[in-house]
Amino acid sequence: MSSSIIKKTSTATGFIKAIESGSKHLLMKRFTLRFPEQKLKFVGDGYQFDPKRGVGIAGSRGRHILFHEKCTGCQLCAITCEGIAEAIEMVKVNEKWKQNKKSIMPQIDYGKCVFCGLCVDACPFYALYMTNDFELSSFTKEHLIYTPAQLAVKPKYDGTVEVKIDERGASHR
Amino acid sequence: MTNKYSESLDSKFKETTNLGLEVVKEASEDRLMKLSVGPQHPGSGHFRFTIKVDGDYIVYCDPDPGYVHRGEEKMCEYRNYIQNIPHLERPVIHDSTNITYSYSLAVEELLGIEVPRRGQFIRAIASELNRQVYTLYWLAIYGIFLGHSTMFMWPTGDRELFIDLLAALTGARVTHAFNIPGGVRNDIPEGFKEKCLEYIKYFEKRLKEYEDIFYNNPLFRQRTENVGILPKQDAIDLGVTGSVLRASGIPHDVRKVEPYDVYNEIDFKVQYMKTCDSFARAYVPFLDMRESCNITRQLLEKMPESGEVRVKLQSNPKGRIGEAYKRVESGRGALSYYIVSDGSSKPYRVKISVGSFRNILALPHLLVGSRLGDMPSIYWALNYWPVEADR
Amino acid sequence: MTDINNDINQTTSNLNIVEPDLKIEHSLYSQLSSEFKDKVRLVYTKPNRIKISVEPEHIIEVAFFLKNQLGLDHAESVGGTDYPDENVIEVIYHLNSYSREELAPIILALSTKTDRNSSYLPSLLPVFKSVEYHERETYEMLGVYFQGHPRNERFLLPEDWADIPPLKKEFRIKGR
Amino acid sequence: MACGGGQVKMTTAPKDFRFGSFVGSIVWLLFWIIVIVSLVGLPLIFIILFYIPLPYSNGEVITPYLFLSMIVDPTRTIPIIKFLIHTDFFRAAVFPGFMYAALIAAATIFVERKFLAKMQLRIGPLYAGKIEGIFQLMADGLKLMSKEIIAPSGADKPIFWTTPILFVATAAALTALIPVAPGWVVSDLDVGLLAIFAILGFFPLIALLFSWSCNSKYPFIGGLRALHQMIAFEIPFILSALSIVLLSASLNLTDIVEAQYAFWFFAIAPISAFVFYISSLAELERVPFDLPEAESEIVAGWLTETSGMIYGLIQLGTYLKLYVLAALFVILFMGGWMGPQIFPQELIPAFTGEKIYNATVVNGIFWFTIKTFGMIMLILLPRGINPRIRIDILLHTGWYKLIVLSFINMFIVLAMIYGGVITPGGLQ
Amino acid sequence: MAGELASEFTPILYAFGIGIMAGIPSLILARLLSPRKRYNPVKFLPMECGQVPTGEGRSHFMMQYYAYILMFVVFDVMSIFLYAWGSSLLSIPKEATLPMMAFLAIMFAAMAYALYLSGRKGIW
Repeated sequence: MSSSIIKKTSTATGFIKAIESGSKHLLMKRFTLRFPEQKLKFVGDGYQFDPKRGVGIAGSRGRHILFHEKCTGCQLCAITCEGIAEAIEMVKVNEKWKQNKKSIMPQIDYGKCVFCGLCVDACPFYALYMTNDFELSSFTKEHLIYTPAQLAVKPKYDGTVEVKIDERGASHR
Repeated sequence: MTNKYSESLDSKFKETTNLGLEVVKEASEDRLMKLSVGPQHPGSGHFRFTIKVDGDYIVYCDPDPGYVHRGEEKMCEYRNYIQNIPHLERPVIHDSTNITYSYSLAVEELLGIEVPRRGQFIRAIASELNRQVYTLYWLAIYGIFLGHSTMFMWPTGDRELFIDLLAALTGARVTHAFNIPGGVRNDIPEGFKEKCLEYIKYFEKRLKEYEDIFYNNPLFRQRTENVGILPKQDAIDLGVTGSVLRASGIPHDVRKVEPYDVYNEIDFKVQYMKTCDSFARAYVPFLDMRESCNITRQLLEKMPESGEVRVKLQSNPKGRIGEAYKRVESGRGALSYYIVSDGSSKPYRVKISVGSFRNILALPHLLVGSRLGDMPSIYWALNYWPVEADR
Repeated sequence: MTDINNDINQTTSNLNIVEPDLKIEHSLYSQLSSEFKDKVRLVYTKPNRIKISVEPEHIIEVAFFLKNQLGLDHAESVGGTDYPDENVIEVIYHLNSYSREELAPIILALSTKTDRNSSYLPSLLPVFKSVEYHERETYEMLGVYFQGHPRNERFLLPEDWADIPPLKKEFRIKGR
Repeated sequence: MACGGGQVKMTTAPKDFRFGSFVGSIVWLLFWIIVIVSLVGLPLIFIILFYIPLPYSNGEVITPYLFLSMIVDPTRTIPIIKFLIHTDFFRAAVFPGFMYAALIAAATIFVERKFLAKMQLRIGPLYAGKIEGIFQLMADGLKLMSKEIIAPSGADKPIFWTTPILFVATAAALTALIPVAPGWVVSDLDVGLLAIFAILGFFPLIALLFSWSCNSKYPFIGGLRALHQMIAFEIPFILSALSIVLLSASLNLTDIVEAQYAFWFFAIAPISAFVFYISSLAELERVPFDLPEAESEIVAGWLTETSGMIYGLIQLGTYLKLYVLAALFVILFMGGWMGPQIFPQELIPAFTGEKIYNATVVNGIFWFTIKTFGMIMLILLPRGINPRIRIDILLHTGWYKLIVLSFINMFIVLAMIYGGVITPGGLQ
Repeated sequence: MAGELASEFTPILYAFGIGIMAGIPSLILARLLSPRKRYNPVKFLPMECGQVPTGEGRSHFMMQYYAYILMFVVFDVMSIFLYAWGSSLLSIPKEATLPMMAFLAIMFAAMAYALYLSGRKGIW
């Protein structure tokens, strides 16, 4: 397998090739994603789970969205999270749903969440999905705790930028 | 192990330890300067090794990992088989698919389940893409360790391509939590295959540029060739693995010697070099990346068009009493899990044997006798990820 | 002992055994049992895996035999498991071979047991250089003192670790 | 129940923020500025106005009061400007000297960042300043200014504080020797070239002093490396300029430029130019010769213990040095300010008569700046494409290869002179 | 070449002074602007990669390249001698080059031997 050993070039050729390769890139497109101005386009609407088939649906794993009309307060998400991040806590809500006798719903602490999405896998009632929104930073820790009401809001995420490849190299557009 | 430095030294200053290392005795201690490399050193990572230098030569080296010890093995005993996955990938988040791969294999053996064929292919694809991500990151740091800032930026930029692919596939950019006992979490999204093929084609073009500016650069050659030679027999004795082993002339790749999942259907070559020096250790991962492109292409072609990707598990699976030892080839070499089950839903004992921990054993043997300036090129060529070694 | 510098691509592709054919594993054990009789106890054989159990006093000679006669030249991992019910700590060396290509897929698990309260085991460092750090790790994680190992000292844990070895079962994670 | 509260972006200030203390710090700052201005600035202005002899203008000696009146009438300021720009102080401080060099250094830093970023397919500074982060350097300067300076315990405090200033001052002294246009040089010495080499020799000494004063190991090794680098490259550096001295038979930099009126010495001494270029890279501690600051080996080398403005000053000195060496290359090999006359004789009629606008001088400055900048780019280039070299290879390169190369070119030049192809002092 | 006057060097001193004038105020200003918190003595320890420093910072330290330093002391002077010759090449007769060549030859031989010795790391 001597093909795996590259040929040793002479010193001058090596330098010239390196300079050529470097200066060639002065003409190529910049690759950087200018984040706050540009946002990446993600696949789908977010990570979802199909309990019947037992398979997830591809999508990015950002902040959760909670469907109040489906949540039964079964605590399966909290039990799953207990061994992983302990981010989910079941809290009392002031809402009355007929499928949710105990009136408890998950409240997620994004200071602890690792975005593994196993809580979505665990939910047997399609009540917990994940969305594309990943910009969750805040100045205080308290603001990272999302109550069930906050989780019910569908975030807006308008990422449009993708990697495009042409003869002048790859760039984010 | 002898070297140029110790040959030049008077024998009364020399001493061979019972580990086979030739170090300088206390008698000449006043010549030596003790340097601590790490944990806050730009050239160490979360890792520390104490070196003693005599002028420009390193005469003593003592690695001291443990600065990011997470106690993964202990944590595993408190969580069930599924819950273990998100935290098991933390030791090496750049290679998170591979580190959960062998865990999944071992748990599958304990649970007695078989992964559907399409699931095996998706696993292998994710594993190969993640190997690229890891190797590019490694290469970027190797570049900046040698003072080559362009080689830091290019791989980190190109790594983004594979991160995008993995994000499309798994939903997360770095910590995927994708492999799960019984298959993978979700199916391949639409348009993934075309995108993947396009990116790989572009990436193979980029690899040529890497060769021009980095691997064929005479200064890089000067700095790495004939530096830190780990002969074949030493490599075998020290039990190093992965690219370090293959750079010492032993074509050992777990994908080849003990093919798991679908790797026996893939046609690929084990890349190895016989020069045993730092250059070989730096170049073998590069060849692996190239080979990985081929493997990914074949996997995408041979993958069945449809089918199950995951076995439906019960909610809290219980392993059979017994033990399993499974290994995969990760970015740093063989990564194996030894799992003992006592019949409950939690593993009784999980032992992770990682490539980094095995490779770092070679560090004192290589560093002693080499120059201070060779330290970064030897250390990082060992394909070492400090966090992984600490587990 | 064959040299594996030759291209192994062709030879290894048919090494994947679909049907469990435990020929190599059994031959390994038969060689061991003919040499050591009942000092070596077979625990299980699985495809590509074989586990044997030896008493601590015989482990060095068994290890020498494994290395020199059978060609298992390095340890992939050394780990210990704590069994408080049986009052033993089991230390397992997972051995593998680089120098014999037909043994490359095989992992031989060499296990030995020691008392839990006074854990002393002979170090395999004279046999396998590769166990140096693994044994140090086992020492601090399980408190098994390896006689003959030059550095039974702290490796991964903090310098000021004063608790019991963390992988023993009586060490509990906080809050669990 | 609050609805949709999660979508409000929390833009509150940190908890411990108090507006009163913020205002207080500004007031405190203003107080100090006023104190310094009134104690130092005002007396300085009075000294200048009353003790420095001012020139004659329109037949009368300019008094401070007349001086103030000239601000109102622009035409009457021309003699003052003319007088001022021919003082040594102005030359040393502003035009061919410090300010000019510092401006070029600032431009170099910006260009280097953008240039490297482009080569590495990224953007570089972007947000400071509206256009492409053009005020990044200013922002960095402010940041360095407001950072705490930590002198390590056990350091030799007087040396620790003075060496950065000495570093800048030595680099500034170098700028005084560079002629940028005919007649425009601060100090036109007959031994200008030697003086430059002599002053350049101070830098490793300063690095060594600083590293010694820090009482720390990594700076110490870095300082020693700086010394070794000087040892390896000083001799080829000096010898490569020797063939130019043979060609022009002078050590005066202005004379060397004048000797190149017909052709650049680069045409005769390309090997020397190459050696000079490599050696100046080493002299500047730039990649691939940044051994004294090799971050992955010895943290930051002799700059390990620098913090805040001390680091800023050393960087300023380094870039001044970069300008000087690029300018020296231009003077020795690329004909200095020589270039086609592109500026018309009368551009600004009002100033022409007073000999402020001189077409030849402006033309020389223009070409000199262009060439110097090109040279600076050439010095920046290796940073993008080369890894760091190792110290033994460095010494080997310097002693075994570069010295021989520079001698080869010297003998070629000598043979050409004695063969009658060219005469000393250029083609005559 | 005309003799140098000491006054011709004074502009260099001006420039040097301007460098100092640029350096000192910036340090003073930085000292005024920057925070100075002295509550943590560990902060002022010399850099030792996060460890408490051991041993001396300034110590006897022998680089292996001592031979080159010795060579530098000798040959740096030689190169300056060459300058004296080179700048007066016009005014000296052609025959004066011959002794210069002889000088160079001797120096080359010496340098070659010194380089050979310095290559043998063992003796340093």
